[in-house]
Amino acid sequence: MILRAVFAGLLCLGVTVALGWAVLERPAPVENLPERVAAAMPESGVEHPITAVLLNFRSYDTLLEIAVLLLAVVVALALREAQPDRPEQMGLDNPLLRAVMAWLLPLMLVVAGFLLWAGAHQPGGAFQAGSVLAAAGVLLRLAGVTADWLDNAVLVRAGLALGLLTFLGIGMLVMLPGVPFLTYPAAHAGTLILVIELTLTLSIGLTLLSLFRLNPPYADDPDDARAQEAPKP
Amino acid sequence: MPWLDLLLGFTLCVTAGLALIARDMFRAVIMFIVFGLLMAVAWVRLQAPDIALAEAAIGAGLTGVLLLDTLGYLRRPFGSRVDNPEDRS
Amino acid sequence: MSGAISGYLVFAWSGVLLFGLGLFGFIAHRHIVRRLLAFNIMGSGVFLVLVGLAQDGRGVDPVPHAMVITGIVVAVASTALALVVFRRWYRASGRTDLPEDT
Amino acid sequence: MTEQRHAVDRASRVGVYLLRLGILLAVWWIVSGSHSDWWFGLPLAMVAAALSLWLAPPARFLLRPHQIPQFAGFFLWQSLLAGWDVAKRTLNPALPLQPEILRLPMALPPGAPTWWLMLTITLLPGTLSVRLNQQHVLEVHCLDARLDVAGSVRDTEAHLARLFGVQLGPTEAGPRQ
Amino acid sequence: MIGLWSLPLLFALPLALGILSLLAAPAWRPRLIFIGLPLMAAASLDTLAGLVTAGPQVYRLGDWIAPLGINLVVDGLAVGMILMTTLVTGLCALYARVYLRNHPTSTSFFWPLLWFLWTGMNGIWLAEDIFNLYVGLEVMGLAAVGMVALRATPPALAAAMRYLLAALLGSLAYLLGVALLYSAYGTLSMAGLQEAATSNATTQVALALIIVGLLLKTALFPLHAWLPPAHGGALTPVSALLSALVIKASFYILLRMWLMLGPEVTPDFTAGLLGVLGAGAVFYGGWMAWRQHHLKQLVAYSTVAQVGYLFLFFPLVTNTGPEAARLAWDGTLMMLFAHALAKAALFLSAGNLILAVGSPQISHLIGISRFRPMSLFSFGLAGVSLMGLPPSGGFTGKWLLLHSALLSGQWWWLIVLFLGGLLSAAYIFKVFRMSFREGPQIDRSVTPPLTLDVVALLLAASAILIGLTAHVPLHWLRLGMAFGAV
Amino acid sequence: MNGLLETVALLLLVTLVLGLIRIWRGPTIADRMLAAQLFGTTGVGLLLVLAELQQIAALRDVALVLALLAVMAVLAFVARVWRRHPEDGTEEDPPA
Amino acid sequence: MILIELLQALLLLAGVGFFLVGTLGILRFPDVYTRVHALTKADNLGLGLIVFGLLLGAGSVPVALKLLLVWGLALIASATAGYLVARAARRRGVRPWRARNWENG
Repeated sequence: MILRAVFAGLLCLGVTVALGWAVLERPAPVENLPERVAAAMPESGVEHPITAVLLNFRSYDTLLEIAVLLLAVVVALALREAQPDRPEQMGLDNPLLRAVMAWLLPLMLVVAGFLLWAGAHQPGGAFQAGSVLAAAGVLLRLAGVTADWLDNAVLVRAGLALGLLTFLGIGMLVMLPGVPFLTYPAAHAGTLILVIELTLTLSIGLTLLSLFRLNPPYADDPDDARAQEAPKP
Repeated sequence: MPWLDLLLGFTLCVTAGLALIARDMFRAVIMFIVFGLLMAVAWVRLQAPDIALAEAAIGAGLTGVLLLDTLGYLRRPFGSRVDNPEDRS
Repeated sequence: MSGAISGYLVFAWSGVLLFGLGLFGFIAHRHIVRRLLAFNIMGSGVFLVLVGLAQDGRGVDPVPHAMVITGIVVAVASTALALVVFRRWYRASGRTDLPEDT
Repeated sequence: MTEQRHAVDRASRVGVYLLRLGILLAVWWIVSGSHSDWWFGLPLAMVAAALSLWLAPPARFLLRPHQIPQFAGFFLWQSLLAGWDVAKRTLNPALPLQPEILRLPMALPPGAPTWWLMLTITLLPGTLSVRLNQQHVLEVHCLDARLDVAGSVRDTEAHLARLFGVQLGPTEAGPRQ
Repeated sequence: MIGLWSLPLLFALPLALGILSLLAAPAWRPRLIFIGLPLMAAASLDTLAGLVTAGPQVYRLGDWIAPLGINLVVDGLAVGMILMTTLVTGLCALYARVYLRNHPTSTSFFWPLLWFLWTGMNGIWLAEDIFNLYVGLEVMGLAAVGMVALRATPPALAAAMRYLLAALLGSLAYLLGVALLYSAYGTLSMAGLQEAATSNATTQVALALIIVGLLLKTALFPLHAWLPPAHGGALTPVSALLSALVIKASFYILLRMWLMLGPEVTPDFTAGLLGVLGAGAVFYGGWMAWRQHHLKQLVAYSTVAQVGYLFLFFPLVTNTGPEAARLAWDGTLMMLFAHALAKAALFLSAGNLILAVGSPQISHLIGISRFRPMSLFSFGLAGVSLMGLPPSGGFTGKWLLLHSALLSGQWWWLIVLFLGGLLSAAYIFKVFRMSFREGPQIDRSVTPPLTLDVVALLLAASAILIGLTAHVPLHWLRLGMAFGAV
Repeated sequence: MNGLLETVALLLLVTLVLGLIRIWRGPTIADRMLAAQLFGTTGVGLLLVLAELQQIAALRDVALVLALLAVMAVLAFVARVWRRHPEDGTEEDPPA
Repeated sequence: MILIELLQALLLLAGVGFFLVGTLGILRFPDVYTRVHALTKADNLGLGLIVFGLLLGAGSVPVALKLLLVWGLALIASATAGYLVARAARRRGVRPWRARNWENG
């Protein structure tokens, strides 16, 4: 154990020193990518450079990234089916908490929508909006609110797949005039990106939520659900 | 000198170090959540509000909850010897 | 390297240190959740290096920003997947580390 | 008969929905700033309002708008006092604390007014709501039992009663320790 | 422009099929291969036709020019890997369709994972952008981890966990290298980097990180610990896919990185060090394989050993004559292809043998030669290629490497080639000796479905065939920029 | 003005560092969680100040998101971590 | 104008002061319940003062309202969090700390 720590320490020291050396000796780059991005912005269909990079210039990366996210859920689904679980453990069913959630969650929805909408011209975008959406779902579960439609496997899977399928479909459809994959026509780029982002937001939100849900939960603590607000003897 | 950035960078390293050396799992996870929060601030200092948004929602939010949930799953007697400092003596 | 250290470079250096620390944790620890923490810290270090170095002396660059967002998504997906597998493993074996790691 | 009631219910639901929609649209306007797009905000707020209706069906209690400024003033002043109180205690080397848990029967009707009370007193000087039991008795942790905690809670209750336009129910006088 | 339609299909189609098979009912998931496989084969062949008629091409995704957008590169190496992936994955899919029938329905998630894996691999073969390669690696890596975990038994979960940790560490090291390269050169495109890169500390550290990260994912000798449990413990078709293709992906990236930057910017000893590690892998892997008692563990350790041969490439192309370098290139790729086919065949036939005797222990194979001659024949045929006996692909590869070593004066690699062959022979014959021994009568040998045997035989036969007709693929593989120096 | 804002930001960061002590010392896990909650509030304040300092309006959105999610960690803690042992009903955190 | 800036400076510094006090409170106070007091009160006042300080410099109405919204959300969040922790502590039977000279126990 100590040997292992010493070894790890030496290795990390070496790596850190090497990295420091690399940082110090770094040459100044010739290529100026930010300038290229700025020059291409008018054709991108959005006004915010990061969204342009994520969903237009380098949208192929984003496509694969969403696939990674979906993959994690697929594995979680597979493992869940391999070892069926006891009923899912919900959260804390507290009336005050519920009341707070009833106000907080619509606000979160509006903020998620705002982040999605904002992505076109200021910081924000599908991923951020999706995470807020997922957080809303997680809060809902932690507050013990059940949503029946989340138990509908077909619906959930359709929701999971929606974003990626739309993205892929649009990427293929735009090829019809004979241009490469994912080449949005400049005139419609903004609309197409918005459609992609909208579906991606829903799918990312659902994906992150599923990753939380599909962890094998433990069975309900009997003492938790029933004796919520019972007076203590 | 950018004192704010220096202090932030230093705190980032300290929280990361503490998260890694903590013997109590829960302490480590809380340190990690704090680390995520500080990362969001660091992204702000790097003029990257997009990443700060993502980090605030993910690093400080969802990852933390996932880890806490896992800790609950492990159901270990987490640290904390006493609840009341009065009883400590 | 002349003149004052820019704020960006400070974070690049922090990133280097974070990567080193995370690597240490990743190798030295056996508890899987700790190793995942270390992985995430390493990842954050890499992202800081990516953005901090690219912007040092050149100003804001949107490309590494987009790359980091992609990287964060990938890191979250990996962490979540690892936790899923870890919980199954823990439930099946009652162990929090991997078998040959003693 | 039942149909009639149903219709009334529906009307009130629509009213509540529109009210919440209005609030959420205002939030959209606040959040999205100067160049907000209503074609995006309106459908979004409609969905959010529907969600809110699903989470919290129309309640019997409605805030009275004209009472809000007065309550806000009360709240701001009291939170200033609360912060000052905690600061005094923290910075005093002797740490003058005499915590106690009190049980106070609630005079406000169950539901939204009580939730507001529980959240509010947590932010007000020296009090922290801990637990509400089925007899509608609130356990309050107070920082210093020498203060008139029950009195300030009653005061807050009165303010909330005015805010919601409800009658305070009967309670036994004073804390039941 | 070649394959305007077929090229994006190479990664878009498996992605779409992956999503569809996630949506489909479990019973329908395997059936999607009857749509997918012909289409994938057609797309791959169309790409090959395009390459042969029009030469190497660059495909600009989104119609953006390289450092701004992402380019795909279609050269001989990429198309070769695509074709091999289509062949091996297609056959493994046919195998899995039958094989998984006797497994719980939860294993039907193999199908979405398979398609995602295919997406990731084709993405990697075509990528020209170093960050895109990272994302491709993650798609492939997570899909592979998921496949290992599919069995959901404790050993499978532990193996998957270990594999995941190794893969994550490897990706991070790679990504840090990418970050350093970007900070120094401001571009992510390989062509741009090749043009701009100079020998300096940043490039060297970046390349070192990238190499170490990829070595971890390739499971080269001291970093191989995750491989045997993952490959040996997974479901049989999964083992075959992982050993045949997945570890090749990180090697492939290494190869491209080396050709792009390696010799110019790294210190001279790097290539030699990689060669020595490869030699270590050949010896250690072979020795460990010989010591195994589980059949699939034996095959998995054989992968550790065989990966070592590929790393002889680095010393043989660095600072040697053009002829030696060309031979090393041909030889390494021949070894790579032969190993992919032979290892898939070996795993599948090992799986058939295990199905037949109902036990993974090698000692339980006693007398199996009389019951399952066909499985054993495939096993042997694949073994011939692994040992490097003529007329197999393994032989051709080793022969080319041998010539290259002689030509460049690095005769000591001959010892590796020779002893490695002997060790391979030792562990292959260990299995054979057991199966031909007459022990206590076994009469309850299960007969696996014919498809399983046929698929394994096809793969094994291809491993031999590729040796006989080596000049055709080798000619195609030389097309393109990848090895322009020669 | 900028000097003032920078000082304020720096002081807020110092406050955060002080809060680390409580997280480290505990002694109960609830105390650590409370300190983390404090970090959230301070972080919101810090982000708002930085939004003014760096003149990036979007930082207020970051603060907004942080404030919206502030309750999540505590809720997860209370609902999933700080609970009784289901099997034997003993407390995980026995009062000495 | 100068008056407004002065007031702004005052509010911001007071806000930071309350944050410091809240943190000190969390460090000094003896048990979970009292620490919740420190958290909910001093901190939210601190955030409130900072918000009002920034409010004076806010250029537009939506920005000002957004600042207030953030504060309101933080208020709700910490009140809820404080209540949840206190309630959980009570349900687990954590006894409140008592001063030594408090004889009414």
